[in-house]
Amino acid sequence: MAQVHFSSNQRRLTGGVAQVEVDAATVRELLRKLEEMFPGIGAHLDRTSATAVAIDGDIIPDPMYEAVPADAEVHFITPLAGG
Amino acid sequence: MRYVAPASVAEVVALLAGDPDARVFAGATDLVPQMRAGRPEPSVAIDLKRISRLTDVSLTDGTWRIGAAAPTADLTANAALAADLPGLVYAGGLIGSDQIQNRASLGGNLCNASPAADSVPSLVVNDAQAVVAGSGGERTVPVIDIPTGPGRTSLQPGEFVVEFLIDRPPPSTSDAYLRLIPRTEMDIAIVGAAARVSLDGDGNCSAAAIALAAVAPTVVLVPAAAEALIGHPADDDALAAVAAAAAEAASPIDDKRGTIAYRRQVAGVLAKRAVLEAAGRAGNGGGR
Amino acid sequence: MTITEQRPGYRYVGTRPVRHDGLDKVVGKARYAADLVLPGMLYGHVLRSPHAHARIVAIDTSAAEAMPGVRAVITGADFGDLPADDPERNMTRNLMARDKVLYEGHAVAAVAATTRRQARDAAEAIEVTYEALPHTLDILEAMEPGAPLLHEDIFTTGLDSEPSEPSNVANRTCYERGDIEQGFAEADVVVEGEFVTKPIHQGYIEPHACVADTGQDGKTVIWCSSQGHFRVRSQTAAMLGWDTSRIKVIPAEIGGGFGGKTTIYLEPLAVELSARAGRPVKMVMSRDEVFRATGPTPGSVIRVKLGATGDGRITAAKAWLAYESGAFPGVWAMLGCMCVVSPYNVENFLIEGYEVVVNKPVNAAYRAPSAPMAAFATDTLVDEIARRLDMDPIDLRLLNCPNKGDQAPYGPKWPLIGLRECLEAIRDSEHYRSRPAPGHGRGVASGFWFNIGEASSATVNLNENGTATVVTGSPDIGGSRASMALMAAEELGIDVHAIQPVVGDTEVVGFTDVTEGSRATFATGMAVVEACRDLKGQLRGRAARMWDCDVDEVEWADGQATHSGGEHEPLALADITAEAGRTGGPLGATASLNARGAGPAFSVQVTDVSVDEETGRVTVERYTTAQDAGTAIHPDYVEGQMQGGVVQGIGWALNEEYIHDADGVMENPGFLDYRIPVASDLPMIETIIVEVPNPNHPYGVRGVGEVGIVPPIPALANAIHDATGARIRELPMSPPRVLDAIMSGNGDGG
Amino acid sequence: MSRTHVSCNINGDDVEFLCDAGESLLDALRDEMRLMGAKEGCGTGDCGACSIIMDGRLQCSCLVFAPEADGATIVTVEGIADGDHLHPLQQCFLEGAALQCGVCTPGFLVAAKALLDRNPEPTETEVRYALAGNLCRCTGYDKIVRSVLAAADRMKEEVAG
Repeated sequence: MAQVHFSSNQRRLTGGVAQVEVDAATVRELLRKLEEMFPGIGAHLDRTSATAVAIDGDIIPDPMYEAVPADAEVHFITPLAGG
Repeated sequence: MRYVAPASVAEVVALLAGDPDARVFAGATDLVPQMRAGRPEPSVAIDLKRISRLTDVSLTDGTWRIGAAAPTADLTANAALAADLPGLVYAGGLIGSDQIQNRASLGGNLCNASPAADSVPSLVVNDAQAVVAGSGGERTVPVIDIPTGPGRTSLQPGEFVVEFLIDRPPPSTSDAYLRLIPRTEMDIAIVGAAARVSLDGDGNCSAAAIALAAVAPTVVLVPAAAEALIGHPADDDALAAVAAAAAEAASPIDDKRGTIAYRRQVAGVLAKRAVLEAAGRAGNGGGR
Repeated sequence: MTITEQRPGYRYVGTRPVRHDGLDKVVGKARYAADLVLPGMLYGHVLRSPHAHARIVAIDTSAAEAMPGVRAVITGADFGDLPADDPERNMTRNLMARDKVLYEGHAVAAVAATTRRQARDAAEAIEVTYEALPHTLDILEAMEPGAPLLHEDIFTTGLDSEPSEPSNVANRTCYERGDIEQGFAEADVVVEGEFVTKPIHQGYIEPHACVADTGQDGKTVIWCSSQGHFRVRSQTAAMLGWDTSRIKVIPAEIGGGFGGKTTIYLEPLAVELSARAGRPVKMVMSRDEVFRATGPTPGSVIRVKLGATGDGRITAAKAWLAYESGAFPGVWAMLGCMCVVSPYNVENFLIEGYEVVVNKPVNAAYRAPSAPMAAFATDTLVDEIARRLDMDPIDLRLLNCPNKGDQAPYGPKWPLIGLRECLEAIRDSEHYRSRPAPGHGRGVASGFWFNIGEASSATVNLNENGTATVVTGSPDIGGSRASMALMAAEELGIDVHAIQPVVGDTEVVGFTDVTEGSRATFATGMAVVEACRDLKGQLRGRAARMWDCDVDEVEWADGQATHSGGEHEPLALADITAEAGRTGGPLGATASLNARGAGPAFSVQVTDVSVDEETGRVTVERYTTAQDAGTAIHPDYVEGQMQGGVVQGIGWALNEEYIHDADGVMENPGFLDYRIPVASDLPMIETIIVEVPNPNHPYGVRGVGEVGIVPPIPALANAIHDATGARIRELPMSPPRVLDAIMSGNGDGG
Repeated sequence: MSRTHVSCNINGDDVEFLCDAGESLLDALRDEMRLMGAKEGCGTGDCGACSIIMDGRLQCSCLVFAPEADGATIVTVEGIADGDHLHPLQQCFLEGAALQCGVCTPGFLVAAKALLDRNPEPTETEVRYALAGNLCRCTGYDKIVRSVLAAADRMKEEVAG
């Protein structure tokens, strides 16, 4: 089960829930299951231009098809820019 | 725009007389940036650098003659001039980079009429005279009378500065110039201060002149600072009086480079330090 | 000096060869975009808004079109408008105003003519009728209800309830953990302050430039100065409404970027002018245009409050950050939130950030974007805690230093990071162990930057003489070609100068993201290594054919094939390439990848300053920087990145700032009054390369390009405080501001 | 408007070109002579990227009106090397990694040459002040200053040797 953590902004869509466990093989599946749990969050997180995923600390932009290892720690974060 | 490089003062006079939009230049270090910023081009740009009288630096009969178009690098390289007028030469060496100093001139620095011009306070404290040529012939004017406001001078249409005359300073006399800029180079002075000090045998100031840059529409001579000094050694009390007089004489503006309060404060500090430096050199005999 | 943690010995990696592109650059032959001349080429010129905010009522180009030499005139009406949700919409509206101008310098029209002068004169002859609108320049004022609105369609996101009215606040970001009240309750020392910074320009010496040649076949070729030519292609296509396959972008040498050349300004205009004129068009910005119309990094207002126990453990952090993004919103406040306390383990924090639009040029990335302002606040206050507790500032930072597995404030757990090693490197440095000279003040600060991976491609071709050509898609802004060659040399076992590293155009190399986020040597280097490893497999196969043996009997090491049974004399790479035609044809390999596992970067710096207490002038007397490079592939250029970042930070700290007058007109759009550091302002910048290898890169590389700019501002502020007792919380720390702080006795709070 | 005819010597070659009177020498070098080594970084004499040596004087070619060059002897970065033999400054810049993006490099090399021509043994401080008119945003100047000092040493050895 992946441990999914929500930031303060995201918690407004989870009714204040900070962390859930989800069984999902890919980020796409994870988003689908999160949407079932917290209607509306899928659209919020699915905007790939607005959200990247950190899986076990590795920040991945545009992560839709990314595999989610069992017991992974997942954070949805701002995609980074750099100079 | 046309470009001409006359070989004589007379040719320049004739060119200027026939065309109010003609303009003389030496290094163009102000002219080119002004043109790029959108100022109208002159009809004719008259290059003064091919007239030897305008670029020569010489000492004759106790008077230095400095061509108005001589690059300030030539002043820095002139050891005899630097010994006599170290403050003026140092000021010339502060104008921009080495690249700029190979073009910029005292004449340009004066006639561009920036209140922040680095060399002007030093010309003023050394009582420099400008030889001005025009269709009526040549006249000699104290440098302090030339700038009348930012970008404005007392030169009449058709006139230009040919050279500067500065008497060699007497013994036990020297000058100094200091400026405050945020970086170490390449900036316009937030404040500048020039001092010239003569010492008598007892180490008291027998004559003094203090002038400030960038604290008023034109260079400011501060007689009160000189008076505070004369008859005293350059000690803490006298220097404090100099600083107070300089701050008092400053009537600066707030702008992108500094505030009124800052400029007043620093005018005093720099005046004090310039006096100290000039007096130190004068105490070592000045340039002689 | 290099401090190395458990890294293997390498033959080429870590050496300092002369860079491959160096010779052209020292003899004046390197070709930058402005150096290109094509037959029949026209010159383009942009007309820019004199107003900070105005409605465009009408544009009359007829007089300009009738002028001598003019071949094309374009305005915003000549480009399609993108849908509101298109991510490139704001970019297109920045390149050419529609309806409204949003800042002084906003492009309104452009002209192509036979000479530069004709183009400029014609642009000035375009008559634009404006209706001036109230403008807003100040970040806090712009956040107020009733402030002049830049956009009718910005409704703040991230608030607890959806706002009903538009505003200048694009979004609110929040990061929260633990119990902040409890955290402050546990604290014995609480410090807080408000920190203010101005917009800062990247200040690359080469102005933006491009040449576009649009043919009758409807295709165009663009030569340009950019950190990412694939993005130039996609953004140009977006603005023109073209398919990307019509656009070929050839990267010229780039004269500095630092983030400022990660987006575009001129290219679609040049393409459109070229299409209309049927001739190539060159566009080169003046320095004035660079300042007025290209992206600075945001100004900011940041309020931070920190609590710590008596033994120095930070128990709570509260941060409020507002970043001004210029005329269109960016991601700057979000990035600031993610960086503001990251060099510290803090159990309880509340961080909120606001992205605010104002009537100034649209911001672009600048070297570790948003982190330096945040570090200014936090690391100044950490210094204050150290003084209150009479603790060594390095010891305090070591006590609160995150390690692998600790949770970063922005969410994920830290991978292997080198902050502790950087702190120890400074603590143990000769600089830190020696006392400051009399009258000098000393300051310390640390900084964090993420570093990023993204997509990269590389093709490596072996030539018949045993040399190699390495083609990548990463524009080289600081010596990355030499690093690519070093990694290829290490893999293939041939001399680094037998390798020619090349930056390929959009049609010769696979897609590669922008050179940004300190990613080129990390990510593109990874692609180079992968292609080289593919080639090594091929080389073993060819050797097996030459020896008529099983490929499993061939080993590859030190640039040659050896037979495991010892039955054949080893074959050097050149022996195999010479026979390539007979053993299966040319040898080449390509790798394209999304680079994962960029290693976070940390830097710790110490500086000594002297302050003229009568004038407020600060002199940087000594400076030492330690930075975790993972592995330094080419130490010269790692040091160069470290030193360059530090000096940019020094300029930002002491003298640089955008100055606007009350009408929103920039007052210092030139290098005379926008004061970047000159050589005589500085001491040598001593470097300590710390190497804590990144386990996710074949050679342990972390990016080194950005983090060096983060610590200088607080390091200098702390040093000025040490020298004078004055705490400065507003930039720049220019002589007037420093003198004011000294004279008004601004010390530590409390 | 008729154009001005200019004859001068650039990097040892006697050349002629036509220019507008108000054109900068920098533009003339680049547009008329196709010598692209000198760069425009500011156009106002503040950055030094366009540095040249004209009649022995280091100048910003952006501040020189092209007609001023008539009769002059000009050295640009393209003329610093002795044929295929690099100037010690060029060699030391390469070996000392004194360049990153390279766009300021021509100006630095020309300015450093002017310095060493007049002062063969400069101190670090003298190098820093002599190069203050040349802006570099990449390097922080450290490796540039070291490379100029190294070149001075090397030139001294060459003279001694």
